[in-house]
Amino acid sequence: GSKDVGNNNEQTKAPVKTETSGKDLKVQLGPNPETLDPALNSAVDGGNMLLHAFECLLVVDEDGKLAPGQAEDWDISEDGLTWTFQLRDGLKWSNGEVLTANDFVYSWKRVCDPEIAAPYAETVLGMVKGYEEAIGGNIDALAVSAPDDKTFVVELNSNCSFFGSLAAFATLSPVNEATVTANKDAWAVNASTYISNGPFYMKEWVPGSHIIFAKNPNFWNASAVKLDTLTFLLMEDSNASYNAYNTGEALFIKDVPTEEIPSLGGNQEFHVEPIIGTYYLSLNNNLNAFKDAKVRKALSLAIDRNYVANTLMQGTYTAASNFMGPGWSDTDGSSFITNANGGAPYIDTANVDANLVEAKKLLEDAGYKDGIGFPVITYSTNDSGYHKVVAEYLQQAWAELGITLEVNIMEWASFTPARRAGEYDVARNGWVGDYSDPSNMLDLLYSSNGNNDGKFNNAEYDAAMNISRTTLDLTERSQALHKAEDILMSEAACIPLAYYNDFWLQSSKITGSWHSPYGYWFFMYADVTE
Amino acid sequence: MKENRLSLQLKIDQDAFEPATKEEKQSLVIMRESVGFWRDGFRRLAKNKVAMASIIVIVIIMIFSFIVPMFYPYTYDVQIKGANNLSPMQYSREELLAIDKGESVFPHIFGTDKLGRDYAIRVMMGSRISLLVGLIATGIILIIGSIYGAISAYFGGWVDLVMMRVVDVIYTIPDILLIVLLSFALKSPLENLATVPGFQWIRTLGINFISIFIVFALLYWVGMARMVRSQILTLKESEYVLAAKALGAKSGRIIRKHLLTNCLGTIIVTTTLQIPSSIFTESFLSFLGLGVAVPLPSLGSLASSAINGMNTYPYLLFIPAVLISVIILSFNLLGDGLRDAFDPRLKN
Amino acid sequence: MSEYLVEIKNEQLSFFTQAGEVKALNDVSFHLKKGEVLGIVGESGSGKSVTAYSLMGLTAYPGKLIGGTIEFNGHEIHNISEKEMQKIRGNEISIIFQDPMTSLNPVYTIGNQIIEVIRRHTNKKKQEAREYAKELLNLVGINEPEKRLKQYPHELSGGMRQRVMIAIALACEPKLLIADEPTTALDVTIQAQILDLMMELKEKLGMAIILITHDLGIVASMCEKIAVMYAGKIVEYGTVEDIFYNTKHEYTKGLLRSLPRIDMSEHAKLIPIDGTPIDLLNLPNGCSFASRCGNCMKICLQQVPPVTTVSETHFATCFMNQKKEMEGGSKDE
Amino acid sequence: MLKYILKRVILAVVTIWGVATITFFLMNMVPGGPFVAEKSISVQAQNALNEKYGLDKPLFEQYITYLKDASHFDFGGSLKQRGRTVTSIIVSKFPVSAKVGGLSILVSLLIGIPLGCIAAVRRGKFLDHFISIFATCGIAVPSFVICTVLMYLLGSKLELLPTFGLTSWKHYFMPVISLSFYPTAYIMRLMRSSMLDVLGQDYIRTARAKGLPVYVCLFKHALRNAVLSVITYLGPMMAFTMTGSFIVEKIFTLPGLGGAFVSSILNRDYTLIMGTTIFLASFLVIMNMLVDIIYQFVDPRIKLS
Amino acid sequence: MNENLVEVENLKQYFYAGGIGKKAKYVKAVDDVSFYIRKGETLGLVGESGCGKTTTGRSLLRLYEPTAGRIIYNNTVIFDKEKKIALDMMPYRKKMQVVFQDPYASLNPRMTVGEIIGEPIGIHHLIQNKKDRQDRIIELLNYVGLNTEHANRYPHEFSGGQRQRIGIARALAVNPEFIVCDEPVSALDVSIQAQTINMFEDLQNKLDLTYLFIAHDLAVVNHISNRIGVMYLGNLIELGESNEVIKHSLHPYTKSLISAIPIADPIKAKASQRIILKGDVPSPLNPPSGCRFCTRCPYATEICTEQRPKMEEVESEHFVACHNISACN
Ligand SMILES: Nc1ncnc2c1ncn2[C@@H]1O[C@H](COP(=O)(O)OP(=O)(O)OP(=O)(O)O)[C@@H](O)[C@H]1O
Ligand SMILES: Nc1ncnc2c1ncn2[C@@H]1O[C@H](COP(=O)(O)OP(=O)(O)OP(=O)(O)O)[C@@H](O)[C@H]1O
Ligand SMILES: [Mg+2]
Ligand SMILES: [Mg+2]
Repeated sequence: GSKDVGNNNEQTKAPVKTETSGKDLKVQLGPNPETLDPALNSAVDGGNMLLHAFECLLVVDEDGKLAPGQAEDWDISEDGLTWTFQLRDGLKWSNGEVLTANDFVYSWKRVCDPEIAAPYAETVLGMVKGYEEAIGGNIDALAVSAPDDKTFVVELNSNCSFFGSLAAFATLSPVNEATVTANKDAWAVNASTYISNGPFYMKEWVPGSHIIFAKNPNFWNASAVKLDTLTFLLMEDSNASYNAYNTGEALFIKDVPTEEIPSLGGNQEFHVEPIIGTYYLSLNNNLNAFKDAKVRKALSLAIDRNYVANTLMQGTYTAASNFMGPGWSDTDGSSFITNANGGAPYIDTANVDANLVEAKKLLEDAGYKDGIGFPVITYSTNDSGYHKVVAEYLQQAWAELGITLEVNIMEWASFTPARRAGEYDVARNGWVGDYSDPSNMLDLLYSSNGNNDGKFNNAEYDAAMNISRTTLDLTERSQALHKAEDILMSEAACIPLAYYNDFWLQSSKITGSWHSPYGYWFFMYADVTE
Repeated sequence: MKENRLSLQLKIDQDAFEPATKEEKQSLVIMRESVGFWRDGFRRLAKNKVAMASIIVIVIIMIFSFIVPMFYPYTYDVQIKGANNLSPMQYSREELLAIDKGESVFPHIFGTDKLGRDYAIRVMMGSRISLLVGLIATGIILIIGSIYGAISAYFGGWVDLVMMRVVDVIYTIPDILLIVLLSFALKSPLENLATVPGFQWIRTLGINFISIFIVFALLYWVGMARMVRSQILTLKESEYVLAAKALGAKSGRIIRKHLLTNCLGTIIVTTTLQIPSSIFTESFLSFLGLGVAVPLPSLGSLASSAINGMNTYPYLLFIPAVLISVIILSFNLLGDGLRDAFDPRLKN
Repeated sequence: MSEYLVEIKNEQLSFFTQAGEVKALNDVSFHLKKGEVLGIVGESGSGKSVTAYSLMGLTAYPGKLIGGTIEFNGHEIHNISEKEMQKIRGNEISIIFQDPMTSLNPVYTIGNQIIEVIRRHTNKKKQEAREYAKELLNLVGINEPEKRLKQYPHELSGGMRQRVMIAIALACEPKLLIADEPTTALDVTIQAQILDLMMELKEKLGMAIILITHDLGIVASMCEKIAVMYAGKIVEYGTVEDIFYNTKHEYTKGLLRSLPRIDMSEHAKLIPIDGTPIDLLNLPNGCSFASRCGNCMKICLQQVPPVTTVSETHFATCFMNQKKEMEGGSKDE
Repeated sequence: MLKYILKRVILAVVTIWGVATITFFLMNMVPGGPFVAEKSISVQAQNALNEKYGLDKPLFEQYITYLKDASHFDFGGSLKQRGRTVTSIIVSKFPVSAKVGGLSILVSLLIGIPLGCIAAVRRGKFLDHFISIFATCGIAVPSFVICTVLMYLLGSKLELLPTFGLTSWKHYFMPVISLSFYPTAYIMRLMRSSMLDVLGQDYIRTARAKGLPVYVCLFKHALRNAVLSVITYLGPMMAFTMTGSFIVEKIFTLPGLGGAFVSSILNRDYTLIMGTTIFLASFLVIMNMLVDIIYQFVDPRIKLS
Repeated sequence: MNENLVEVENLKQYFYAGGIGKKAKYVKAVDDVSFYIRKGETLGLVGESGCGKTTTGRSLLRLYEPTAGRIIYNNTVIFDKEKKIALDMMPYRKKMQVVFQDPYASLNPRMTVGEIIGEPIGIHHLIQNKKDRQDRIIELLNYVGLNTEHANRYPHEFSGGQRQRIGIARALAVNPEFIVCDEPVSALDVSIQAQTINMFEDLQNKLDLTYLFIAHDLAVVNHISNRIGVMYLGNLIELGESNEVIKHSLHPYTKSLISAIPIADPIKAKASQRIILKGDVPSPLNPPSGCRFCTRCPYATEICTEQRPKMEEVESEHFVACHNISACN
């Protein structure tokens, strides 16, 4: 087997001395964020940094549950359409100014401002009354209001059981009107104008190098913040971050070089935790060969998911038997996956040989015995992480069906639009949930959804999804959602491959931090012990 | 004194003072063996130990990348389940069982990669691809660059000014931009072409692979063109060119027969030095994910994908990296040797 | 010790090139008194320059002295250390090269290059050296020396540059001036100016000169002694009169016959020397000139002709002398 | 002189205009755009952004607008890093690349020139072979290999040097070493061959015949002439080295221009692509011009006209 | 008696040397030169380096496009700037040929001697048959005293004299009537010069050639030419029968030129009185106004600096351009 490189030895070496006095935690969460404007951010890395600079109305706590944030308390009306948030006393901005409910009104409306063009506007505010009008330019139409300085009211169009999660979403962080209007877009790039309300404020941002966040003394819970500074190292290369970790220059790194993972097995500092998301393959349903569900199913069954997840992806993913993985919550708060398909997995991932036999039979039924007559198909993907390895595996796996697969490695910026435009046969795809409601992911295959890259179009599926949107009955909603997944899986509308996990290296010196299944790390109450 | 010497002389046969015949005189004039430019150069090259060693290295690498794979028990694209990430000379569990049963299993000399493919054969195929890229791309560069440079220099004046501006612009345009564009712009025409009977090979090589050549062809000839131009600018002033003009030779003939042939020495050297830089560029493209199509490996793509596992599997990086360096080094040294052998200035 | 300023005995020098040993000098001997002007003429590649450079200890890279001795002013050049030699060069022996276009460093001013040599060999201060440099330029007939000192070589004409070279060579009033084809690259009228200047300066400074050229006309008017070289050998050596009026070597004779002369009124056909110059890589056993000699004899093909002393000052290496002697007995005496 | 510079400037502007034009149209031909994301943004947002940055106008109109703005040195704001202007990005990143690159060039000159000279003077001897082989190796090893090996050995294994950033003098070592490898080797080779060339010139023979000591011949007469060829190479070399290397910056996490340029292309950050391209092109052109002017001072034969 | 084969009238050849518009500078390499060459004769052209001898020869062959003037070949005007006549030179390339000064630079080092000599045959499609072509090449080699085995060798294997022969053979390949010999012997060793000069003479007799023989060595020119032209700074200053020009030269420049030639005879050399000119040849970029020689002329008067002297026939067939002929003589 592979040799143990001896990370333990390395960790005992003295870390490189840092010149900052006080407690500093250096972490690597990703490369330079494109923006740190809450409204503009759409990246997980950026969201993660925002979590530390801003605090929303609600927050996600250590157990993944919603907890009071800037709002001390919140109320939902009977019909579920009016949400009232009660702010804490004495809230302040990092520059000492007082923060009121009006700041939230301003910030939320700003998200709808077409001038701002916030990418997440629809996701987080689409259900709020007046959203359509607001996004058209009349932002004051958005039904958010501040009856007094400490009360913030939102009116919804329809019942939205998960609106609480959205209220904790970084996009809806409050921003300081004075500094934003004074500096326009540029407010978010200079530490001096970057006024925030969270546990930390920005002290320095050297693009491409590092961001230093310092403890915000004006934060309501500042006493619980133990770090003096939190530094984000903006490394792009996973080797660089790995080296920084090994030399002690970083105590936490998110980008672990994938090839090094086997040697990290059994290392206490190497963590793998699930997040809500699935790695799947989109099949271009407009392609004649893919019109037959049998073909799609055959392709799906020919894949050894355990091999992919455990061997090729080195256990950083989990083999997917369903489309909706663990972590999604059913309407009653229980786990969606345990209720799916009567509790049984849709695909028996353990039974590889039987699956392959079935796949061959399905393909034969579809008229392509041993793949004869099946056109050469192309698999499109960009080259990062395990994408290329998966592609090469698929070539081999589908070759067993007699299907020739060509791999088209594309550059990321071209890949995404090509996939969206349907210019592919089979494409790598994936989704990480923004919140744990299953609709967040099942919507992907709704015929008119913008992210429906496979152009899957099934009337029954759409009907089920429509029910889930309108009904106020939680059981009915749950049934509709499960029915949708049933259809999706039996039709093999797409091919789920593996569930996402987050994996990272974290020094045991860090205490009090946690990781959420949405892919975020929380360091605000963390401490570094020597 | 004088008497003495004379008396010595007098002892010599009187016949010695007979006039010598023409033939006898002519026998003294030994003309050296005729050596053409090429023979002369290659002879000098043969004496250059470093250059000869590089040739040998290149030949060995060529054998390993073009001939050995034909007999090798593994192929570059077959993934052996269970044999993932083997270290050099290690066997997988199944293979060990087979050995126990008395079957002979060819060892994985360089181990296997993540997908369970034999790394040795991948490295061989990788060198094949890299060499092919180097050689073909250089060929294209050679043709375009030398013709462009020659025309620009020969006609001079406005033609030269405009043509050199174009070179300047191409030289200053960032390559990556063009590479990204071209690999896309070329995709669909090439795909269409690949369906035409007789052009199926395009698919086998991969469309990326073909577009790499076209990218090279459009981008990297400028260096060659500049070099040829400067050479021809001086050559065209030489009297034999004027002599050819006086004989009535047309421009085309002068460029072909007199100018380009006299640049050949420099062109060969530049070409030899261009091969490594093409290989180098291909590895950079692989670094950006724009290299050859999987599962075909190139040395560049092998090395760049191994960089991520440097601490755990250093040999996956070092084998292709060392091979790239050795290939580049050999071609460079060969280029140096060729320059020494063919540079007219060193001629005595 | 010696009455001679320069005395070269049996010098043998070869260049060890890739193609083989180039025997550039084969047994060269001559001597030169103080204040004398010696002309060395001969074919291209016959070793004129190599002889001169070896005298200065400046033999080029693959060249090596194999045999013989070179004495300058009573010192054996070979025994002098490089340091000592550097003091002699430019000071006691100076040289003017053939090509004034390439012999001056293009990136330094004329002044810089003259002053450099003055300061190297004298104790003059910078300012004094500058004044002296101006004097020198005046001496070699360059007007406006102040301005010229600040100019770069490429700003001067060929004749002017050659004058600068002469100024550099004369800076330390050397005992011996070697002029290696000093006018070949120049026009006739400029050549006349330069030669005139050299003679004038020689009278003034009383140095010995070795004048290397392949123009018999130049040696005829300038030199007292002449050495004719062919294929790395001195084939004839004598006073001007000896060489021109009492020629004892077939090559010299051929050379004199073959030249068109402006003073010849009759339009007679030229009598050329046949054949091509010799290849020093493959020296024949016998006389090197044999293959081109009109009077070549069988013995010439087999044996190297001995040195025949015609008179005190006149030597030649040609079997024709022996033949004559055999036929006419001691007529010459 | 002034006239010459004017002429060169005009030619340079033409070249840069050509580069800008080609880049502009090429960039717009490449599939993808600045606002693509894994999760699609709403149509309204997309339209709003396009309108905000004028991307909804016909391409030619965009081109004219861009040229107009660019002629006032207004290169717009980055499309991706909203809130930052292209100028501010270049201004903040270029110094990093320039510092590392400049140091590398200094190092390569300081090592390359003397070693090249030594090799030439000791031609055919052991030292010559040694230096020549070293120089060829320097050219042969790809920079990503050098970087990773340095990182692995000095940074990770021996922990002698910090592995990222540029906060102290120690941080400069690895990037500078990696960056100067190639130019050093190249200069060495260049210097060796031109020195050999110069040493065979007549004026060196003259210098020796003047009785000058060997070191004066070498350092005064030969070196200055031999260095000329290095100077010609210096222009493009400075331009390429000082504008940053993508690989080195990525591996050592340096916030330099090379990385910014590559990522601007990969991100389709149109304004930043244009800005950096024009900057790189101008820098190259200016460096070449500068070198030509310097050349004139070193070599009096060259008259700029 | 003799018909004129070549006539050159008011030939000017300026080379652009930078500057724009009114400030444009030109090297006036050849400035208003007229002469004629009779069929079968040799006209020698002498002068100092850079005086425009080569340029005259090349413009005459239209290897450069003349700035002004008229060229007549065998009674056909092949070029006339004013009348805008510029005939296609292709047919004339077969009749007018050139031999260059530098035997090293004028042969393509990558071609064998056979290929070099065969090139004009190919260009003009003179011989189609391969065998005949080979025979012709051998014939040409024999003309110039080389032998068959030399055909497969490369120029660098030959000595200077032999190379010059190859150059001549190439020129002869098209059976020319007229050859411009541009200093064909000045790069050769003295011992070889006589061979080459003799060969030129032999070939002239054998093939009935007409030569324009350029050299800066007056002795050589005198030996080979019927008539001599002396050039100074782009102007022809004296033209006449060889003996006339050498023995009874009229122009002060010609005189000093002749006197400056070293004589290979110690007694005569010491007896001769040299006229040594002062100063250098001015640059052709800004030649002196008036007589070009006035800056160095010992007899220069005011008129010389102001007015350019015209060529005048002072004696029969002896032309001189000088204001003060009487004073000089
Ligand atoms: N550096 C060198 N390497 C090899 N051979 C050399 C070298 N220098 C001179 N020779 C050879 O030595 C011989 C004599 O050369 P030298 O320069 O003395 O001739 P020369 O008589 O001065 O001729 P020229 O009249 O052309 O100057 C020549 O055959 C030449 O090939
Ligand atoms: N192609 C050209 N472009 C510019 N100037 C030229 C060109 N050819 C010749 N000249 C210039 O024209 C003048 C006459 O040159 P030409 O070669 O005709 O002189 P020449 O008499 O043949 O000299 P030489 O004896 O050195 O061969 C010179 O000043 C030369 O610099
Ligand atoms: Mg010589
Ligand atoms: Mg000429």
